[in-house]
Amino acid sequence: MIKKGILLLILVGFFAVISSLIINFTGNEALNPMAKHYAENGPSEVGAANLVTAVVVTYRGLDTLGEITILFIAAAIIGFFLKAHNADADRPSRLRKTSEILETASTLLVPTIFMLGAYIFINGHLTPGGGFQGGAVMASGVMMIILARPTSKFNHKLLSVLESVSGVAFVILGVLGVVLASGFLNNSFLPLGELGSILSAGAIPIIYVSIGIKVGSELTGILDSLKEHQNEI
Amino acid sequence: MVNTILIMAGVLMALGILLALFRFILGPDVTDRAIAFDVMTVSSISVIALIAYFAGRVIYLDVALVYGLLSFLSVVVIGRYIERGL
Amino acid sequence: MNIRNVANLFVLLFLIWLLLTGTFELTSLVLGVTIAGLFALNFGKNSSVFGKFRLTPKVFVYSLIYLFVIAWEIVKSNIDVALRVINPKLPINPGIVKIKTRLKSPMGRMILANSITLTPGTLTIDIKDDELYIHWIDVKTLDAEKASQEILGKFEKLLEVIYG
Amino acid sequence: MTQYFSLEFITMLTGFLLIIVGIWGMISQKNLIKIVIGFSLFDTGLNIVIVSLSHIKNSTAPIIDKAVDVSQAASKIADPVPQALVLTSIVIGLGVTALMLAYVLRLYREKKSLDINSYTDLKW
Amino acid sequence: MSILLAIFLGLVILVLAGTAIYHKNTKVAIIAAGAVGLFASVLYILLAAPDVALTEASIGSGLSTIIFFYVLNKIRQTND
Amino acid sequence: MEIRETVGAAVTLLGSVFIFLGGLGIVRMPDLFNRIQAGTKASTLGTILSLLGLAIMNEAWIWKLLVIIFFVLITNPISSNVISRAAHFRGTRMTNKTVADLLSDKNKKISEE
Repeated sequence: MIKKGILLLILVGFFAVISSLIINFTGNEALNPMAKHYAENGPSEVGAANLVTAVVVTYRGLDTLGEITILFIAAAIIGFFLKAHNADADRPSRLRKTSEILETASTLLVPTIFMLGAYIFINGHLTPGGGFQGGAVMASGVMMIILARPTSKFNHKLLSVLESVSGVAFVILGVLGVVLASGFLNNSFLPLGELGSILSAGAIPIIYVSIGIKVGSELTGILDSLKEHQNEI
Repeated sequence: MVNTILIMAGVLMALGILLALFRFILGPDVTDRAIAFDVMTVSSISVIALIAYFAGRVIYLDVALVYGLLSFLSVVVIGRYIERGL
Repeated sequence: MNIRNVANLFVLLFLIWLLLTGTFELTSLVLGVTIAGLFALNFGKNSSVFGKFRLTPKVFVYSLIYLFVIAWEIVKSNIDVALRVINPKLPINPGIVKIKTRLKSPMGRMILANSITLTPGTLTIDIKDDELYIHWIDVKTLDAEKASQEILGKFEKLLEVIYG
Repeated sequence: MTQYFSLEFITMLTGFLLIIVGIWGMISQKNLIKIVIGFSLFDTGLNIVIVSLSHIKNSTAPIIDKAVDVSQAASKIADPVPQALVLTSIVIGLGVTALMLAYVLRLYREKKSLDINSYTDLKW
Repeated sequence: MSILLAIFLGLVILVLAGTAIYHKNTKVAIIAAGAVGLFASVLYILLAAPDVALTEASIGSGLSTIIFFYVLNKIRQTND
Repeated sequence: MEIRETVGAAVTLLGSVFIFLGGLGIVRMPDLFNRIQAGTKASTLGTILSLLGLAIMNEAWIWKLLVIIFFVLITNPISSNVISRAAHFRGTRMTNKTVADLLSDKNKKISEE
């Protein structure tokens, strides 16, 4: 009880410290200079209609590379932690069969989910979305497969090949930006095209597709390591 | 006129979500709560569409698209966990 | 490798792509054809779920009729259930009954089960061989034949034509 | 008083309260999975705070299409930089949550207990 | 109007967060945490951030729930 | 022009009424299966109607709204089916008004044999 009281006191103190921040916050009236620069010059420099994509892929592309690396390390550690225990997990267990409705529905829904993921990838520079969201949607499609057929096995080789190829492609595209244009991950070595059409924004769609495949395969890897490997009755 | 009707519709949707939240807190079992969650997601799709209308941006509908296709996965996971099929 | 299966899946996926992008720009169309073809080949080659569906004029007309029938059923029974909910006495008489279906193809059975679930008042709980177990909010009969006639009389004939 | 009745302030307050709830859950709960849930709430609250900082009064999404023209973009759109940060932060949050859950599973297999009080190996 | 909606969503989020922390049943707590993500996504749209909302929707709709339930499932299976 | 917008708004209002009734149904009904009947179905119809109303109001949005309606139509029954199957398997208590439960009779017969 005393312990909880002390904890509550700490929290109240924390809130008191940040409360002055909240009380004085009145909302922004105009963009700050850096955002203004992105808003005014982004469409002509990068050619992407979606300015968030422009920031993620080109202006702050190096951050994105770092974040993908963090995700990769997290997936690798999860695999390392849980793989060692799987050897003695193949004792027989009762697993209830999926109903026929879910199984038939999955054959209809899985291609649809993947199609939506592909749409989100490819239109990342025009509409909301892009590699991270599309990757998550594709991982959800894989999840649908393993929910409908719990015994289905992953193609691990394909997964790791996809992961490394897309990662290497991302870095190569960044280096191509250094060689052919002015800087790392500069997308203007391909023609920028007309703003708002699907073949615009230079290399952004290609870079985002590689990010998407990378994120999708990493999330799938996390799901796979957490999945229980069992036999159906 | 049109805006007034749509605001009334929004209020009714919010009330529906509130009732589902009531069942979520009350619900005696996990499955009841999963159903309440399902009702909340489906209702929030139309809330998102209303926000998109008031903002006048068609691109906001992409979020409703993802919810419409993926929100049932959460409920399926709960169901499969309960019947020991995960 | 089932050619008709892959082709049906391809048509469906390409239709979704067209509706999502909403343009007829040439590059967008080419991209859509490529992606839809890739996914249709990948997911369609090992299953035969879509194979039964063939797009003849008769099937098209029947599909339209089916859409109207189910829309009307949904609205009608929704109002029915809504009246039950508003009524202070809550006049429900629920139970789980068994009905039989003649449909064989998995897709037709799934659409049948989903139609039953979408109409309020009836809810498919399980499906075993040719028996469907239905939760019915107002049980009128326990006999399998009569219940089948009552619940899926309209759907089944149309679906038999569409999905064989 | 009227300055508090704005969208940004309300969402920021929601985010901060969610952070407080998350921290409270992390330090007061005994169950390991509840602690991870507290962490994920904390994560969501932090994201809400950052996004509420990006909102300008009466602004719309930073995407240029028929509704927003290039020439008037700078006066109408919200700040894209915090949104880009939060975008990646959500995906990373999922990875970190999965990592913490993997630790929980590993700990459970060591001691068969989800109670934080039974892990006293390093307690002084 | 949008302010009222924001207040409503904020209250719902806080109630769900309280449920997630204080409910005895772990499964319920997980579902409540998923619902927090759902309403946070609606809040992001209100704040004119559709990209963030899309990310939260695609992550929160299935993936974040399933990893919790996989771990619960493994814990249950260790006990059997 | 004005008439079409008013009609669309009216359809949206009708949809929101159904969403509200779904919320009411899920609170009032006595057991899980009846809650599914009254709750998810009504809110599905409500969502479809409100999206249709918005599609009537501006014709440029109609394609995307149709895709959302299609997705909701195929995914929502599946989640209801899975959760009700799981609840029945687990033996969720049904209300006293229940007339018959043929599925549990059959399951019992199988386990006796």
